[in-house]
Amino acid sequence: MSSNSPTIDHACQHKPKDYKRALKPVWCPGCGDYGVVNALYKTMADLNLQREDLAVVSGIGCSSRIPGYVNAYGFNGVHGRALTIATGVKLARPETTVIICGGDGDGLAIGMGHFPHAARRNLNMTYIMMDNRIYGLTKGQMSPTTEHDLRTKTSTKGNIEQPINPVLLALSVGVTFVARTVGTNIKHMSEIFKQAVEHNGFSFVHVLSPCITFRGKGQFDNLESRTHFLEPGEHDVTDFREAHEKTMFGEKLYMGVLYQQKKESFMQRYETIRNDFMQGSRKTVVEVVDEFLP
Amino acid sequence: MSSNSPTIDHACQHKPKDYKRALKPVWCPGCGDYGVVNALYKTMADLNLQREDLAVVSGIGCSSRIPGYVNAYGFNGVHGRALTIATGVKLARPETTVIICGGDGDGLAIGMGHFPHAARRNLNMTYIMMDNRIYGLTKGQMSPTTEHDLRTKTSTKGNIEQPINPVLLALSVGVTFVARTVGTNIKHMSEIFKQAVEHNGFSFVHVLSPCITFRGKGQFDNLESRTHFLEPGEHDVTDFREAHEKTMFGEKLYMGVLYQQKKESFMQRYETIRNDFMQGSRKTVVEVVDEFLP
Amino acid sequence: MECRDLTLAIVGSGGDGVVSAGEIIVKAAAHEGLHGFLLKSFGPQIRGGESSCKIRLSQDKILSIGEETRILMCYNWADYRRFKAEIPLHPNAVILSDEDDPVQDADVPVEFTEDMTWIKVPFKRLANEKLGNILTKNILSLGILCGMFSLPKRGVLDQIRKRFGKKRQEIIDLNMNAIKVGEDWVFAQELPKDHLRFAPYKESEPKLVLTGNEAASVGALWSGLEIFAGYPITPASDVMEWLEHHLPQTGGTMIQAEDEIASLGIVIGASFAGKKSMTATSGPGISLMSEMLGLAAIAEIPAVVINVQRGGPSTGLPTKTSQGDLLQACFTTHGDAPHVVLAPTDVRDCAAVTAEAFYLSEKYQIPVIVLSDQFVGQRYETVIRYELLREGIDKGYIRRYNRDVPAPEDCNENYLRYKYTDNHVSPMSFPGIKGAYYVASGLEHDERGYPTSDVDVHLDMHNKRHGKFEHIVNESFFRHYGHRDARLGILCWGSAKGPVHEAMLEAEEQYGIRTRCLIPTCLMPLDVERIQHFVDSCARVIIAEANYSAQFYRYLRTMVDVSRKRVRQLNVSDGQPLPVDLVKETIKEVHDELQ
Amino acid sequence: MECRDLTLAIVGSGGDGVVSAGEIIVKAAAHEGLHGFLLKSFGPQIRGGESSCKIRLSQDKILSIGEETRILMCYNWADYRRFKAEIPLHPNAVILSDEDDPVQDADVPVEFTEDMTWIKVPFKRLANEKLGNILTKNILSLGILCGMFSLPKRGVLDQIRKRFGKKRQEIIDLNMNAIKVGEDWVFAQELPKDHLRFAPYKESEPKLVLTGNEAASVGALWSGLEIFAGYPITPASDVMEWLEHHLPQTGGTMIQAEDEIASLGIVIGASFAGKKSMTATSGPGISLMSEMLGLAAIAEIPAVVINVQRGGPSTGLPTKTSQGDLLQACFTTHGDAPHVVLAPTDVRDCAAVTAEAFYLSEKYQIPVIVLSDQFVGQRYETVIRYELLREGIDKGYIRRYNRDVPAPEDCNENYLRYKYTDNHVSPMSFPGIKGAYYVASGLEHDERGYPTSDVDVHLDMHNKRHGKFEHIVNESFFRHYGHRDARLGILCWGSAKGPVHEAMLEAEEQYGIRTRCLIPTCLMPLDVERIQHFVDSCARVIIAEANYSAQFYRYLRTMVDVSRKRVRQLNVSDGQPLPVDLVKETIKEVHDELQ
Ligand SMILES: Cc1ncc(C[n+]2csc(CCOP(=O)(O)OP(=O)(O)O)c2C)c(N)n1
Ligand SMILES: Cc1ncc(C[n+]2csc(CCOP(=O)(O)OP(=O)(O)O)c2C)c(N)n1
Ligand code: SF4
Ligand code: SF4
Ligand SMILES: [Mg+2]
Ligand SMILES: [Mg+2]
Repeated sequence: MSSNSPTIDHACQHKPKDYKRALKPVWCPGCGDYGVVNALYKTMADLNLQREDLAVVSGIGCSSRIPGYVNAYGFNGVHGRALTIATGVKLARPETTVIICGGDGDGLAIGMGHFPHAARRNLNMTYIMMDNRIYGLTKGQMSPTTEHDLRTKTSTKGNIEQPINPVLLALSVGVTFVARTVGTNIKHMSEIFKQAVEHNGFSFVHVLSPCITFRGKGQFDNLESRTHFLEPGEHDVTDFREAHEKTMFGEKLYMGVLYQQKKESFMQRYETIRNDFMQGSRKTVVEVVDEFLP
Repeated sequence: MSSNSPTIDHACQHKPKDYKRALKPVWCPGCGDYGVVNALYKTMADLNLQREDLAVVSGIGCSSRIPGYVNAYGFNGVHGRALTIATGVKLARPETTVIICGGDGDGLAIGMGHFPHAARRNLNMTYIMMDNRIYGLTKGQMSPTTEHDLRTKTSTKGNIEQPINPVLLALSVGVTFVARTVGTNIKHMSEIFKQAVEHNGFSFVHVLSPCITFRGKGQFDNLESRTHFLEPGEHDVTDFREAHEKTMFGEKLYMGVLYQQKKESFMQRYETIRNDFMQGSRKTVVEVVDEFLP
Repeated sequence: MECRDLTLAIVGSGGDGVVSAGEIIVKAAAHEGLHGFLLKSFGPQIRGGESSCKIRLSQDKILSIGEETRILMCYNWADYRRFKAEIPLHPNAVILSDEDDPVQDADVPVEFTEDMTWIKVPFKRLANEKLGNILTKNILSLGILCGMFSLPKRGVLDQIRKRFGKKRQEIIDLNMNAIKVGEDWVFAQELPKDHLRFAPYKESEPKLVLTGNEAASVGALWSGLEIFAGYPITPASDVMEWLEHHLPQTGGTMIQAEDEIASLGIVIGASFAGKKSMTATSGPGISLMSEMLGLAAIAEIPAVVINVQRGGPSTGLPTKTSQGDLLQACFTTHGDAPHVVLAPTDVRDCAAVTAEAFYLSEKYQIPVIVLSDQFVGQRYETVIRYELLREGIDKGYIRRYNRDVPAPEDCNENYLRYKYTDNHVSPMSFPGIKGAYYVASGLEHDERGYPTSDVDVHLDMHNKRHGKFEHIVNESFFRHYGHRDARLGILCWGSAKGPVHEAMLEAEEQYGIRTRCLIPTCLMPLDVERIQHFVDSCARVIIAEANYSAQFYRYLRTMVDVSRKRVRQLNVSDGQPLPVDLVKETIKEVHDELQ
Repeated sequence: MECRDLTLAIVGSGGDGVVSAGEIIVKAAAHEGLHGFLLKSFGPQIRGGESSCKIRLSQDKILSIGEETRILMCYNWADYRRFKAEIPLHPNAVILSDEDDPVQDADVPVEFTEDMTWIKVPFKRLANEKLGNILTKNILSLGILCGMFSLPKRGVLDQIRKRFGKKRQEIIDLNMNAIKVGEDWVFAQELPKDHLRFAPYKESEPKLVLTGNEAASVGALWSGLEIFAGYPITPASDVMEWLEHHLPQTGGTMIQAEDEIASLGIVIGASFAGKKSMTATSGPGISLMSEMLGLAAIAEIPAVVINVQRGGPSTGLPTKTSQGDLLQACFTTHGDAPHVVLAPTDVRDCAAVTAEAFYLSEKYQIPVIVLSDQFVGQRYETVIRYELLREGIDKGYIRRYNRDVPAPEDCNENYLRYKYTDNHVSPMSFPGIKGAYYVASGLEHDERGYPTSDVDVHLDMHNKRHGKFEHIVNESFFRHYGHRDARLGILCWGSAKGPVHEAMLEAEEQYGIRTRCLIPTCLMPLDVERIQHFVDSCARVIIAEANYSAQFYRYLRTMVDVSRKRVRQLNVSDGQPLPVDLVKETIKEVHDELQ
C-alpha cells in the first residue's frame, strides 16, 4: 500500500502533452517556469504516471501556478503551506505520486517552518523549488535567496541579509534525496525530476529558474562558468560529507544529484506501527466505546 | 549606536542575585532549567549588564518562563515567536542586550520558520535553546529533537521521525556564533553564554537541559561518555568545515564554541545604509509630502 | 441525613494523589450504575503543585458540578486557600482535614457556620503507622469516605483492583487494606445520628465514564475519521493523545504536526484526497488556523476543527474554561468566507455534535468548527452506554455522510468541480478517480476551478458558497428544556447548558418559576426564524454565557431582532463555568420584574 | 459641449503604456490645480497582459471615479472586452480606437447608441511613420487627448519633461514632438462644432497627487513612526516599498520580515521597546496575524496594523477591492481581546486616520487595525497640499501622543506595569528606563505583570482592558454629509464614502431627494449612542458597503437597535467599488417607499 513507485500502465503510454492542461500560463514571455513545467510533462511521460494517481501541490507565487497547467489532480494552496497540504494528500493516499512546486519565497520565507519537518518525516514525495531569487508575483521584492548587496524593490541600496543556500539547508535537516538543476536545461531537469520521483522518501530538487521580468535577461548567465554538471559515477551520492563539500566550499556550482540515502519512508514505518496497534484486526467503534466502562 | 557590547558601569558591580526576580519558578524540582537561569544570572553579573539595557525574550514552554525570573526587562511572548519579538526589540534599541530563551518545541517546531531568518540578518542578539527533547509544559509529547524510536505520549510505539540536529541547522543557515553546552554544568554554561553575548552578531547556544518529569532522571547521562568539553586552542572556531565535522560525524559530542565568524551585524549595516539615505540630515515630513507635488 | 445527590471536593498537593482518588470515586459510582461528574483544577506549578477535584455523585441525572460542596477533604489548608474561590462550601458542609496540618485553627481559610462539621483526621499518621506507606494516604481516605458517607465501596474496591491489577499482589493487598484502615477509623468515631450519608440505592448497569474530549474523538471515529493531525495544546491535547493509539487501532493515521497551520494544512490535503479528516486545538491554535480556514471555505473542502476553548486573550489562562471564542469562530478569516460553527452542550453531546460536524462538512463540502471548552472537554461524566451515540441516532441528529463524487459519465475533461447546482453542492472528485481531474485553489475560480477575476463569476461563486447555508439551517438542531408556555425564556449555547438547565429546575423547585430554554447546536448558520419566534413569544429573555463581551448576545443580534429592553444579558468571565446560583437568581430577578 | 468634469478610460496591453499615460494626465491636471482621480486595473498576466486606467478630471472636488466613461481610448478591442464590465460607457461617449485593430466593426464589444461618437485613430501608424518609434504611441495619444478635449496640455508637457528628465535630450525631444504629432492629427480632423471639451479654467496652486497607501505612510511618518516591518502582499506592498527609503530618510528603520506573523512580532517587540511601530498587509496576512494581535491586546502594547483589503475569501481576487474584512478586523482573535478598528474614507483620510491610529494606540496602549482597501489604497487622488494633514489638525482629529511613562519616583521594585487607574491606562516602562523593569506576557497577569490564574484578577484585568473602550469612544470621530433634517439616512464606512456621497448629491440634483449620511471613522469601539440617535431620527436608513455578507449592517446590529424593517441593506461584492448609480437608485427607491 505504501509503495510510491509510480503506477505504470503499459497498455497506455502517455506523452508529455497528455499532462498539459489547456490553460494559458499567466507567466511573462521568457519566464524560466515554462521550462520547468515542460520538463515536468516529460518526466511524467517518461514515468508514464497515471493522472488519477498524480497530484501537484503548490503555494502562491508565479511558480506556484504550475498545478493549474498540469492535467492531473492539483492543489494551488495558500502562500507557504504547500508542504503541509501535500503531507495530507500523501498520508491519505500513499499510492498517489505527490509533487510539490513553489518559489524561493513560498518555500524559504513564509513556508520555511515546514521544510525541515517534511524532511524529518521522509514521506515519499518530491519537492521542486523554483528559485529565481526574487518575489516574482508581488513584483520584485527581495527573497531569502536574493544575493547579498543586490538591489531590489525592497533593498534599493542593496540587500543587507545573507542568502540561504537551499541545498545546504536540505542536507542539514536530513532530506534523503537532494539535487540541483537549472531551468534552462529541460533535459537535465527532467532527468533529475525522474530520479527524484523514483526515490523512496522525501526528495528535494533545487531549480535555478530565472525571472526575466524582475531579475533581467540571463539572470543565471554569470553562474554558467562555475556550473558543473555531474557525470554518472563522478560523485558518490551516498557520501554525506562529500555532498556537503560539493555544496559549501567548491568553486564550482554542481548540478545533479548531490545526496541520496536509503531509508524507510514515513508511510512504511507508520504501517508497521499501525499493524502493531491493530494486532491483526481493526477495532470497531463499539469496542473502543466499551473501554470507557469502569 | 549599534554597538551591542554590554554597557558596563564599573561604579556598580552587580552580583548574580541582583538579576534574580522574587518570583518562585513553576518548574518541577530537579528541572534542568534551574541551572540555566542560574548560569544566566552569573553571566549577567560577570558582564555587569545594566538591567535597563537588558531584555530577555521568550515564547511559551517551561523553558520560556525564564524572563519571569530575571529582574530586568522581559517578554514572555506567544509560542514560537520569540525571535520575531526579539528582532523588534533590537531594531528599536540596538543598545539593549537581547537574550532569547526557549525550548526545542518552541524554537524548532512552531518557531522553526524564524530561526534561519534571524541567522541571515545577524542581529546582535543571543539565542539560548534549552533542549530537553520533549514538550514539557504540555506534558510529554514528542518534539522535533526527540530521539528516533523513543516512546512519548504521542509516540507510544516509538517516534518514527528523525530528530533535528540544532547545531547543524544553525551552521547551515549562517549563524555567526554556534555553541553547545549542558544544563548540568553551570560553570561551562555561563562561560559560553558570556562569549555568546559578547559576540557581535547573532549567537546560538544549544543547551542540553534535562526534563526530569517527562524524560526521567539523568536524561542525558547516557551521553556523558561521549561528551567532550573543548579545551582552549583545541578547535579552530573560524573553520567552518571543521565545525561541520565536529557536529556531524564525530563519535564525540562536543561542548563549547564550535563556530564563530566575524561579520558586521545587521544594525551596523543598516546604519550605513540609513546614513546613505539621509545624506547628512533627516528629511522632514513636509519635505516628504512635497515630493507628491507633480 | 440521607442525600440522593452529593458534592465532594478533595484538595492537596502533587504527591497527595488527589486526582486519582477522585477518578476512583467517580468510576466506582459509574460501576454501580450511579451518575458521576468530576472537575479537576491545578495550580501553576508544572508538576507537584496544588491540585483539586470537585466531584458530584447522584442517583439522578447530573447536569452540572453543583454549586456548593457538601464534603471537603483537605490534606493541606495552604492548598485550599488557592482554590477557595473555586470551591465554595455548603452551609452544612462536612470538612475533613489532616490532624497535623500546621495551620492554626484560627487561620483556616473557611468561614465556619454553625451547621458545618469539622473533623480532623490522622491521614498521614494512619498511612504511616497502620500501613507503613505514606502513598496509601489517598486510598485510605477513600475508605474513610466510604465508611463515613456510604459511598460505593464495592465499586471502589473494584477500581483499586483494576488500577493496580498489573502490579504485584502485595501492592493490591496494601491498597485493599488501606480501604479497611480508613473504614475502621470511621467506625471508631462517634458520628452524630443523622450525619450525612449517601442514600441507599439499587445497583444498575455500569455507566461509561469519559471526558468530552474522549467523546468527541469517539464521535469522529464513528463518523469514519481516517486522518487526524494535531499540535499539542492544553486543554485539547487529550484528543490527539487518545487518537494516537485509537485511530491506528481502527485503521486510520494520526500525525503530530509542527504547528497548527500545518495541522489544518494536512487535514485539508487529506480531505482533498477524499479522506475524513480532523484536527483539535484551543484558542491560540484557532487564531493561527484563520488563513487555512478560508482556504477550505473557498476551495469547498470538508474539514472538522475542534476548539476546546480556554481562558483568553492570547495565552491567557490555559487551564481554565471559557466560552470566549464564539465571535472568533464565526468571523476569524477574511473576505466573506462561509463555514459552519457547532457547539456541544455536554459530554455525550461532544460525540453527537462531532459526528454532526462530519455529516455537515462532508455533505456540504465546508469546514466546520466544533466549539467545545475546557469545562465540557476535560470533565469526566457518566454516560449511559446505549445513549452515547445511539440516542442521537434515534433523534435523527447523528448521521453519517459519504461525500458526493461525480458520476462515472462526468469523469472527463468537461468535469465541473464547482458546478452550479440547486443545493450549491457540486460532486467532488479526488485522487484515485480517473478522468475528473481538477485543481483546488484559494484563488477565485469558475465552475471548472480555473482562476478568474471576472466580477460576475466572483458574485456567482459567493452565492454558491453562501447558498449552502440555507440548506444547512434546515438540517440544524436545537436542544430545548422547560415549559412551552413559560413567559421567561433563556437562550444559551454550548457548555452553558448544564448550569442553565440545573438553574431552571432549581428555580422552579425553589421559587415555582416556570421557564423555558432554547439552545442552538448549530450557531453558524443560525436558524434565525426559530430564534426570532422564541424571542417574540417570550416576555423576557435571558441570554447566558461564560465570556466577557456577551458574544452570543451580540452574535444573535446580528440577525435576530432582540431589543435591548427585552433582554437580560448574563455573561460571566472568570475562568469558571457559569455558576448555577447566579443563573437561578437572575431568573428570579427577571421573573420578579415581569410581575 | 463643455464639461467641468470628465471621465476617461484608456485600455491596452502591456507594452502600450496605458498606465503611464494615465498617470501623466492626472499629474498634469494636478499641476494646473485641477482635481484628478485615477484607478488602474490589470488582467491576470503577471506582466504584459491587458491593462486599463479609469480617470476623472474636474474643476470641482471629486468624490468617486464617476459611473460612466465619457471618453474611451482603446488600443485594442480584445483587451477592452476583458474590462467591459468595469468600464461602462456614457450614452454620449466619444470612442477613440486604433484604425487597424483587427476586430471587425460588427464585433466591437460596445453597444453603440446614437449619441456616441466613434473615431478611428492611426495610433500605430502615426508613431511609426511620424516618429519612427512605436513606443511613442501613448505619448502621442496624450497629444490627441489634449488637442481634442482641451486637456491640460501645459501640465502634460511639464510631466514629460520631468518623467524623461534624466534621459538624453533626444528622448525628451521625441516625446515633446509626439504631443505635437497627436495634436496636429486632431487639428487636421473635422470635429463637430459642439464636440466634447473640458471647460476653460484658471490655473491654480498645484495639488499633491498620491495614493491612499502613500497617504497612510505619510500619516505614520507624521505620527513619529520609527519601525516598520512588513511582508509583500498585493495591494499593500506599496506601503513597505515607499517606506523602504522614506523611513530611513526620516531616521527610522524598515525591515522586510519572513512572513506576516514575524512582521507583527517585530512591531510588537519594537513597540515594547518604546518605539512607534507599524505593519501593513492584506486579508491573508491579517488572518495570520490573528494570534499576535491578541498578544498585543493582553500585554497592552501599542501597534498599528494597516489592512489594505482585497477580494476574498482566501487568496481570492488579489488585485480587486473589497470591504470584506470588517467582521474579521473586529473578531479575529480568540478570548475577548479588545483592540481598535478604524477606517479611512478617502486618500487624504488615509493620512489622518493612520495618524489617529497612532494616537489611540499609543495613548491607550492597544493595537489598532486600519481598514483601508484596494480602492482607496491604490487609487491616485489629488489632495490640496495644506489639507493633507493640516485640515485634520484644525478639526482636532489629527493628534500625536507620546506614550505615558512611569514617573521617576515610581521606577523601582514596586513598579506596577498594569496598575489599575481611572482611565485604565497604566504608565508603560520600556528598555532604557532604569528601575521600572517588568515582563510583558500573553499569560493573564496581575498589576505587576506576574502570571496568575486567579479568577478575580482575571476579571479585573478584563475590566481594565475593556474599560479603555469607554474613553476611546469619547475621542472618536464621525464624518457626516447632507441635510440635518433629512428623513432618509445612510450609514456606511470606509471607502464607500465617495460613491455614497456622490450618489447623495446626484439624488438631490436629479430627484430633489434630501438625505443625510453618517460615517464612523472608529468602528471598534463604536459610539453606539450617536448611531442609535441617527437611526432613531431617520424614517428609513440605508446601510451601504462593498461586501457580500452585509458585515457593517450585522456589526451595527450587535449593539445598535436597528430593526430589520427600518433598514435597507445595500451590499455589493464583485471586486468593484460600490457603484454610484446603484446607491442613487436605492436612495430613490427607498425615498419613494417612504411617500
Ligand atoms: C499570506 C500571504 N502573504 C503574502 C502573499 C503575497 N505573495 C504572493 S506570492 C509571494 C511571493 C512570491 O515569491 P516566490 O515564492 O519566490 O514565487 P515567484 O513568484 O518568485 O515564483 C507573496 C509574498 C500571499 N499571497 N499570502
Ligand atoms: C499556538 C500555540 N500552540 C500550542 C501551544 C501549547 N504549548 C505550550 S508550550 C508547548 C511546547 C513546549 O515545548 P518546548 O518549547 O520544548 O518547551 P519545554 O516546555 O519543553 O521547555 C506547546 C505545544 C501554545 N501555547 N500556543
Ligand atoms: S515575474 Fe518573473 S517569475 Fe513571474 S512570471 Fe514573470 S518572469 Fe516569471
Ligand atoms: S516538565 Fe520537565 S521541563 Fe517542565 S518544569 Fe518539569 S522538569 Fe522542567
Ligand atoms: Mg521567487
Ligand atoms: Mg522542550
